[in-house]
Amino acid sequence: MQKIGVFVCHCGTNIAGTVNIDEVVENAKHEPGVKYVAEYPYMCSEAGQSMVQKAIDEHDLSGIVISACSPRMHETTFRRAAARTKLNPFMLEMANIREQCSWVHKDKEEATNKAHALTRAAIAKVHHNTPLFPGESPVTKRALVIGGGIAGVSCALDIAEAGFVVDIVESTPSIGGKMAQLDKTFPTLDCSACILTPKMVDAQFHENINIHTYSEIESVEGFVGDFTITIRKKARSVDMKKCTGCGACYDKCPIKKIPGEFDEGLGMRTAIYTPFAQAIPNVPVIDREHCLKFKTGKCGLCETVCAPDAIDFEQEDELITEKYGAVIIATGITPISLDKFGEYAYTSPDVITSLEFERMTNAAGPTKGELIRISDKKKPKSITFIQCVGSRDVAVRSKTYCSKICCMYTAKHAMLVKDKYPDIEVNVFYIDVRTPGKNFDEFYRRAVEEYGVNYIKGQVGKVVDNGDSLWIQAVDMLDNKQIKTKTDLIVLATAIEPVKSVRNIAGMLSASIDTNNFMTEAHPKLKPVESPTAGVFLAGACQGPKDIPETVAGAGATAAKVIGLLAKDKLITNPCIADLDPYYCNGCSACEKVCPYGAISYEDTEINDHGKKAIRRIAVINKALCQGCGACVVTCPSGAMDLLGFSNRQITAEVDAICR
Amino acid sequence: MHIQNDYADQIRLISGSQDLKCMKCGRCSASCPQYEEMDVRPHQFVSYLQRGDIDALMDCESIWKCLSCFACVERCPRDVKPARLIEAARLLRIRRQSDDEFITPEQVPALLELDPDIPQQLLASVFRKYVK
Amino acid sequence: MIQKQMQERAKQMLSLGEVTCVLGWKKGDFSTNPQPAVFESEKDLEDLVYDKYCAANLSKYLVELTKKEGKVLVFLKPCDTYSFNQLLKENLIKKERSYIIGIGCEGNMQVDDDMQEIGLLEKCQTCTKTAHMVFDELIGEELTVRQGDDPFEGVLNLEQMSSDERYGFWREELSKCIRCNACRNVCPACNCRKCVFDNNKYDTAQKVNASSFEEQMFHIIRAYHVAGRCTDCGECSRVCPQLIDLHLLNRKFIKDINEFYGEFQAGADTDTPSPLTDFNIDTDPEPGSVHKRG
Amino acid sequence: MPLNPNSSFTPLIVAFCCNWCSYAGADLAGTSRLNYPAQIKIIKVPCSCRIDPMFVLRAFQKGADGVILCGCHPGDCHYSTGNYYARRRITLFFSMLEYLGIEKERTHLEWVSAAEGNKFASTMRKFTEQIHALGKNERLEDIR
Amino acid sequence: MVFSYYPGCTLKTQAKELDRLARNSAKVLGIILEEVEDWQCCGAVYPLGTDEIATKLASVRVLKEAAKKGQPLVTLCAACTHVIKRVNDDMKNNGDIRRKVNKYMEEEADYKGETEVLHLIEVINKYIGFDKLKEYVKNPLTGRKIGAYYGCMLLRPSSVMAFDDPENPTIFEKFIKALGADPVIYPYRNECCGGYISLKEKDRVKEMVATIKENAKHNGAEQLITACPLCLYNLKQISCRDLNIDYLTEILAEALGITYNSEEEVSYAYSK
Repeated sequence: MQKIGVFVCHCGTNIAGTVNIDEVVENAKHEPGVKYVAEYPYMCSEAGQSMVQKAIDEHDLSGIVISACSPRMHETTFRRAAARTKLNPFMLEMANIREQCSWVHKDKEEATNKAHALTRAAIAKVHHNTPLFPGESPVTKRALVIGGGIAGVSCALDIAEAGFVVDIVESTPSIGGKMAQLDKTFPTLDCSACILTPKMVDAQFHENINIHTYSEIESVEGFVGDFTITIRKKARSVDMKKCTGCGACYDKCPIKKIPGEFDEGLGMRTAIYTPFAQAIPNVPVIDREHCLKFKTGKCGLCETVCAPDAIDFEQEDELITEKYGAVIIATGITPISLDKFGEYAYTSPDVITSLEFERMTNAAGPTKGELIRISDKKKPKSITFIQCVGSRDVAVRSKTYCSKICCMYTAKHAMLVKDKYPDIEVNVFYIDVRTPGKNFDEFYRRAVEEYGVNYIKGQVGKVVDNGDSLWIQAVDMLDNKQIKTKTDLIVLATAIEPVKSVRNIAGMLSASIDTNNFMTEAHPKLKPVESPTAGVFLAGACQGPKDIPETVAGAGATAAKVIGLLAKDKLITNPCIADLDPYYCNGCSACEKVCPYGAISYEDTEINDHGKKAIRRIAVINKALCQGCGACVVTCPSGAMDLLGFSNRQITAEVDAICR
Repeated sequence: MHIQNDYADQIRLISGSQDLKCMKCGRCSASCPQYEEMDVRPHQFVSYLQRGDIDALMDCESIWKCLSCFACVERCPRDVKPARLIEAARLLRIRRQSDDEFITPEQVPALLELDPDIPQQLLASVFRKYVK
Repeated sequence: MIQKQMQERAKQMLSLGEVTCVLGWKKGDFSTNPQPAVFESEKDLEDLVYDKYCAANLSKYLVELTKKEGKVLVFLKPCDTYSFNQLLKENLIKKERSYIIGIGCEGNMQVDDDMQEIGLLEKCQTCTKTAHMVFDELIGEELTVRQGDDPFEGVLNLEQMSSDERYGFWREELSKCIRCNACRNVCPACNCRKCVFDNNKYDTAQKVNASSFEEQMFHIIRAYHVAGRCTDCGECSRVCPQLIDLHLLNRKFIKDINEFYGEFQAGADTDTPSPLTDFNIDTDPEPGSVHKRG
Repeated sequence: MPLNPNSSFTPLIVAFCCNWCSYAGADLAGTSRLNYPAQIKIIKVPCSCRIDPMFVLRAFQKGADGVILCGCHPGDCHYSTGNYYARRRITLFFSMLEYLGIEKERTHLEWVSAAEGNKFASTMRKFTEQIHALGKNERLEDIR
Repeated sequence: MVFSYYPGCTLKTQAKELDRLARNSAKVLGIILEEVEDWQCCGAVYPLGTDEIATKLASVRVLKEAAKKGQPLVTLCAACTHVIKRVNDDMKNNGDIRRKVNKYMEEEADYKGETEVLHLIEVINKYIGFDKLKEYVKNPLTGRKIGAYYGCMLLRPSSVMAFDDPENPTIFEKFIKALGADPVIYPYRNECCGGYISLKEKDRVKEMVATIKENAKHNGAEQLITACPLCLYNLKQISCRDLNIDYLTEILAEALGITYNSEEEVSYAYSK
C-alpha cells in the first residue's frame, strides 16, 4: 500500500476563488492510502515546493498528488522537487483543478465536487504508479536548417559560430529567400540586398556550414539528438565543382522567354539560369522542363560554350544521408494565389501584388527600377494600393489572420513611389493601419505627412480593366462616399501563407502544424522557437507572419536553443514508454505494425515460463525510439503490452475513481 | 456596442447574420451598385443593428433600394452578409405594414397593357419584395 | 469415398516418414459428433472419419502441434484454410511444419441435444468460402458452389431495430451466457497466451456469471479483440451450449469493416494488413459520419 | 443548460483527452475562462490511440452516462499516425455499441486541437446537453 | 438522360418560345426534359428570412417531385435556379428549416435536399460537356462576337450556388466558344442589371443597363446572351442598334440548326 501525500494549491484566488479548498483537503484525507494532506496558497513557489519535499521526508511518503494547475504547466516543476528527495519523480501525479476546473466552472459547489473527483482520480492513479527511470540517448553534434532564407541563414550562422556543423537545405537554386527579392526594407529604407548578401557570403564561406541548394528533404528517421535525414540534391545538370559562374551558358541559351520565379514572372529568364546576380552558389541550374536539350535532344549550346566543361546533362539526383542532433524548420512564407480574387482583376497586367511591386522598384529588377504599367510600358499617373487582400477574411479563398507586414510595406511602397515620382498620385485603401514596432508608426506618418500619400479608410469593391486604364469602385467610409475613379496601376497587399511544402516536411518530422499551415510552437510564450517535437526547432515566418527584424531576432533565439541542445553529450529520455510482459506476448506482430517509430521488433527470446525456459518469438522495444504513444498497447489483445506512466491499471483506476 | 432589443433580436433571427463579426472594412459599400441611391449605406446597416436603431432601419429608403444582387454577401470578408440584414429589415417592415400602395394585383392588367413585355418574373419579384 | 482416400494418403505419408502425425477427426460417442484427433500410427488412422458432421475447424490445433519438431498432416475444409492463413499471418503456426490436404465439403450438419440432425449449420447456410486458400494437395471433388443465404442478413435485421429492441435482444442473448469459455477455446483468433479476462492487469479477471455486465463486457471485448482477424469460421456459435448467436457480433465488425474500409476477408491471404493495424488518411470515415444512417 | 423534466439528474461524463492537442485545448478553454459543465471529468492519455475500448466500457460499467474521446485532428497527431488508428478503432467500437443498443449519443469522438479552446468548451457543452436529454445510462452499468 | 424540368412563370407565358427552343435543343442533345406536374411559381426572389417557411414551400414541392423520380431538377431561368437551389440548400443544411418544412408538409418521406438543382447551362456542362456540344453544332456561329451577361443570381452567393467563379466566371464563354462564336469577356458581366426595381424605377435600371452595355461594347461584343428573363427584359430597356440581346437558348437553337416546322414552333415575337 502506498503512503500518499496530497497537496492542494489555492493558486491565490485562481483556484480558491471557485473551489472550497478546505473541503477538497478534508475529502482527500479519507481516500485510501492518503497519509498526509496539506494546502498552500502557491504550491509552485519555493516555499510550496519545500513543503512538499519536507512532507516526503517527514512522513515517508511513497506517492504524491498535487492538486493545482495543469500538469502541462508545472508537472516538471513538482517532479523536479520530488527528485530532490528520496522519492522517484514519477511517483508524483497532478490533478488539474485550475485550467480544467476552477477556471471553467462558476458554481462553487460543482467546482469543489469536481476538484475532489479529479484529486481522487489522481490518488487512485498514484496507487498504481511505479518508479520510472529515464534512459539516455546520444547527441549528434550537427544541425540541419531547412530553408535558406534570412531566417535559415542567420540561424545557421549563429550555430556555426558556436562551433557546430550546420547543413542548410534550400529548395530553390540559391539561398536568400524572399528577402533577396525585396528592394528596400522598412522602417529604415536601407537596401535589402546590401544587408542580406554579406550574410549569404558569410554562410557560403563558413567552415562549419554546408549549403545544399536545389535540394529537398527526402526522409527523416530517428528522434532528438539522433535524426537520420536523407536529402535529395536535385540534378542541377551543372557540375558545382567545375563551374566558375562565368555566365556564358545563360547568355547563349536560346530559350529566353520563361517567366522568372525570382522576378515574380515580371521578367524573363533562360532555361539554364541563376535566379539572380548575387545568387549563392553562383552556379546555374538547367530547368529541364524548358530546356531544348531535354525536350528535343537537340541544342546543347551551353555545353559548347562552357569552358570548364561543367555542363552535365546526364547528372542525376543525388541522395545524401546524414545524422543530425537538431533540425530547424525555416521554410518561410509566400504570397497567396489571387486566382479567386476576380473582383480585383488580377488577370490585368497592371494589377500586381506587392512582391511584384518590389521587383519592379528594384534597380536590379525586370524594369531596372523604373515604375511602369506592364501593359503599355507607360509611367502611371496614379497608383492605388489595396490593403488586406486575402487577409482577415473568413472566406475559403482567404486567410483569417492579419498578415502583419502589409501595412508597413505598403507605407514603404507608397513612400518610395512618392520619393522617386512626386507627381504620381498615390492612394491607399485600408481597413486599419497597424504599425506596432520600433519607429513603425512614425514611418507611416511620414508617408502621409511628408510624402502626401492619400490614405482612404475603406475598401475597393471592384476593379475593371479598361485597357488604357483601370477603373475602380470603392468606398471612403469616413466621407461615406462611394468612389468611382480611374487609376493606372493597382498594387494588392496580398496575404502571405506558409509555403506548401511545409506540411510534408512537418509530417516527416512529426512536428505539429496549425490549420493555417503555420508551425505550432511548443508553447506560444515560453517555448516560442521550439516545436512540440523534441529536437525540431522553428525559425522565421513558418511560425506566423513576421518582418525581417523579428525573423532575425527569432532565428538568434532558435540558434541559442539549438546550441544548448548540441552542447550536451547525452539526452535524458522519456521513461513513459511501452513495456512488455514477455510471458504474455504470443508474437502476433500486431504491435509492430502500428508503431509509428519502428520501435518494436520481434526476436526469438528465452522466456522463463513458470520456471521452464522456453525460446519464443516475442516483441522487443527499442527504448530510445519509443515515444510512448500507446498505439501498441491497445492493439495488443492480451494486455502483454502496457505503457509506463499510463498503464491499463492506472487508467482503469482513474476511470473507477471518477465514476465513484 | 451590441444593443439587444426585440427588434434587433428579430433582425438577427430573421437574417441569421452575426453583426459582431463585422470589422468595418467597407467592402460591402464598395461593392454596392445602389450605394448612391441609398440613404443608409450597406456598411451602416450593421452599425444600426448594433446600436439597436431598428426603427430607423425599417423606415429607411435603402430597404427598397437593395437589389438583392448579393455582391456584398459575396465579397464580405467576415461573413456578415449585409444584404441579409437589409432584407430582414424589409421583412419586418412589410410584416408590420404591407406597402399596398406600391402595387396591388388590380394594377397589373394596366401595367401589362402599358408594357406587354413585362415578364411574370418581374411581377412575381415585386410582389415578393413589397407585399406581405 | 473421400474418407477412404484421406486414410490411404495419411497412412502413406506416415509410413514414408513425410509427416510425424495426422490431424483429423475420429468418431465420437455418437455417430453425429466426430471429434478432432491426432493420429500417430497407421493403425490409429483406421478411426479417422470424415463426414457431414466433421464441422470442427482444425487450424487452431496446429498452434500447439507445430511447436513440436516434426511435421503435421492436417485436413482442412475450405473455410478452415482461412483460419490457417490468419494464424500464419500472426506467426502462430509454422507453415513448414504442416502439410495441408484440402478436402471438399458439402456443408456440415447441426445436431440437437439428442444428437439428432436438425439441418445445416448456420455457418454453412451462409457459407461463402468454397475454395481452399492454402493447401499442399487436394482430395475430393471440386465443390459445387452453394447459393448460401446472405451472411449479413442477421446483422441487417438487428441494425434495423430500434435501440431499445437491440438492447433487449442482446440482454436476452448474453444473459444466457454461462461463461464456459467454449467460444474462446474454439476460436482460432482467440490465441492469446493468457486472455485479458484472466489477467489482472485490467482488473477484469472474472468470476462466472457475477452479473450480466460481465458477459456483455466479455463478449463485446472478445468480438473487438478478434475484429479484423475473425475469418467468420462460425465456430463460436457452433460450440455455444447456450445457443447464443455469437457470430452476430463478429459479423457486425466484418460488415462495418467492409463498408468503412473496403472489402476485407481475414485469412484470404497472409499479407494484406488487418484493418485495425492499418488506416487510410483520406477515406477513413469519422465515427460520427457512420452512425447508422436514417 | 436546457430544461429537462428530469432536472435533478446530474450526468457523469468521462472525457479522454490526448495530451498534445485535446488536453491542451481543454487547458486553453481554462486560460480563456470558457465555461462548460462541471460534469465533464477529463482523463489524460498520451494519444487518442492509447484509448482502449475497455476503458469506455469500464466507464459505463461504473456508472458513467456518457463518454467522449478527444484527439488531435487527423494529420496533426503528435505521434503522426496514432489518431488514424484511433479513428478506426473508435469508429468500429462505437458502431458496435450502437448495435448493442447503447444510444449513439452517449459516445462521441471529437478532434480538438491545442488551439481550439472554444471548440473544446462548446463540444463539452453540447455533449453534456445531449447526455442530459438522454438521461441516466443504465444499459451497461454494473448494478451489483 | 431524363431530367425533371421546372419552366418557371415567365418561360411558361411571355417567353414560352424560349422554353420551346430549350426543349427542342435539349432533345437534339439527348436530354429529355420532363415538366414537373402541378408546379407553382418559386416566387422569383429567394426568401432570405430564416423564420418563415411559407415562401419556401413551392420550391420544396418541386424538389420533392424530382426527388421521387430520382432525377436532377433543371430550370431555364436564373431566378428559378437561384431560388430553388438556395431553398434546397436550406433543406440540406438548415436543420431548423428542414424540420419545420417537413412537419408542415406532413408527407411520409422527409425531404433532406437530395435533389440536384441545375440551370440548363450546367446540365450541358456537366452531362454533355462543351467539347461534345461542339459536335452537335450544325451552324457554327463563326465570327460572331458574343458576350455573356451572367447577372447576379446564378453566381451569388457562390457558397450556395456553386455555379462558377463568382468574380471571373467562364462557363458561358465556353458555351459560346463551343457554338463556334468568339466569346467576349467584359468586366461588367456579373454586375446587377437592376432586377425587380424596373417596374417603378425604370430610369435607374436604364442607367445600370447602359453601363453594362457600354462595357460590353467597349470590349468588342456585338451580341449579348442572358440566362434570366428579367435580365433579358431589363437589358432591352435601352435600345442599342449594334448590340443584340438574346436568350442563351436562342443561340443554342440557332447553332444546333433547329428548324421550325409549324407556326407554333417558330414564334420569335418575344425575342426579336
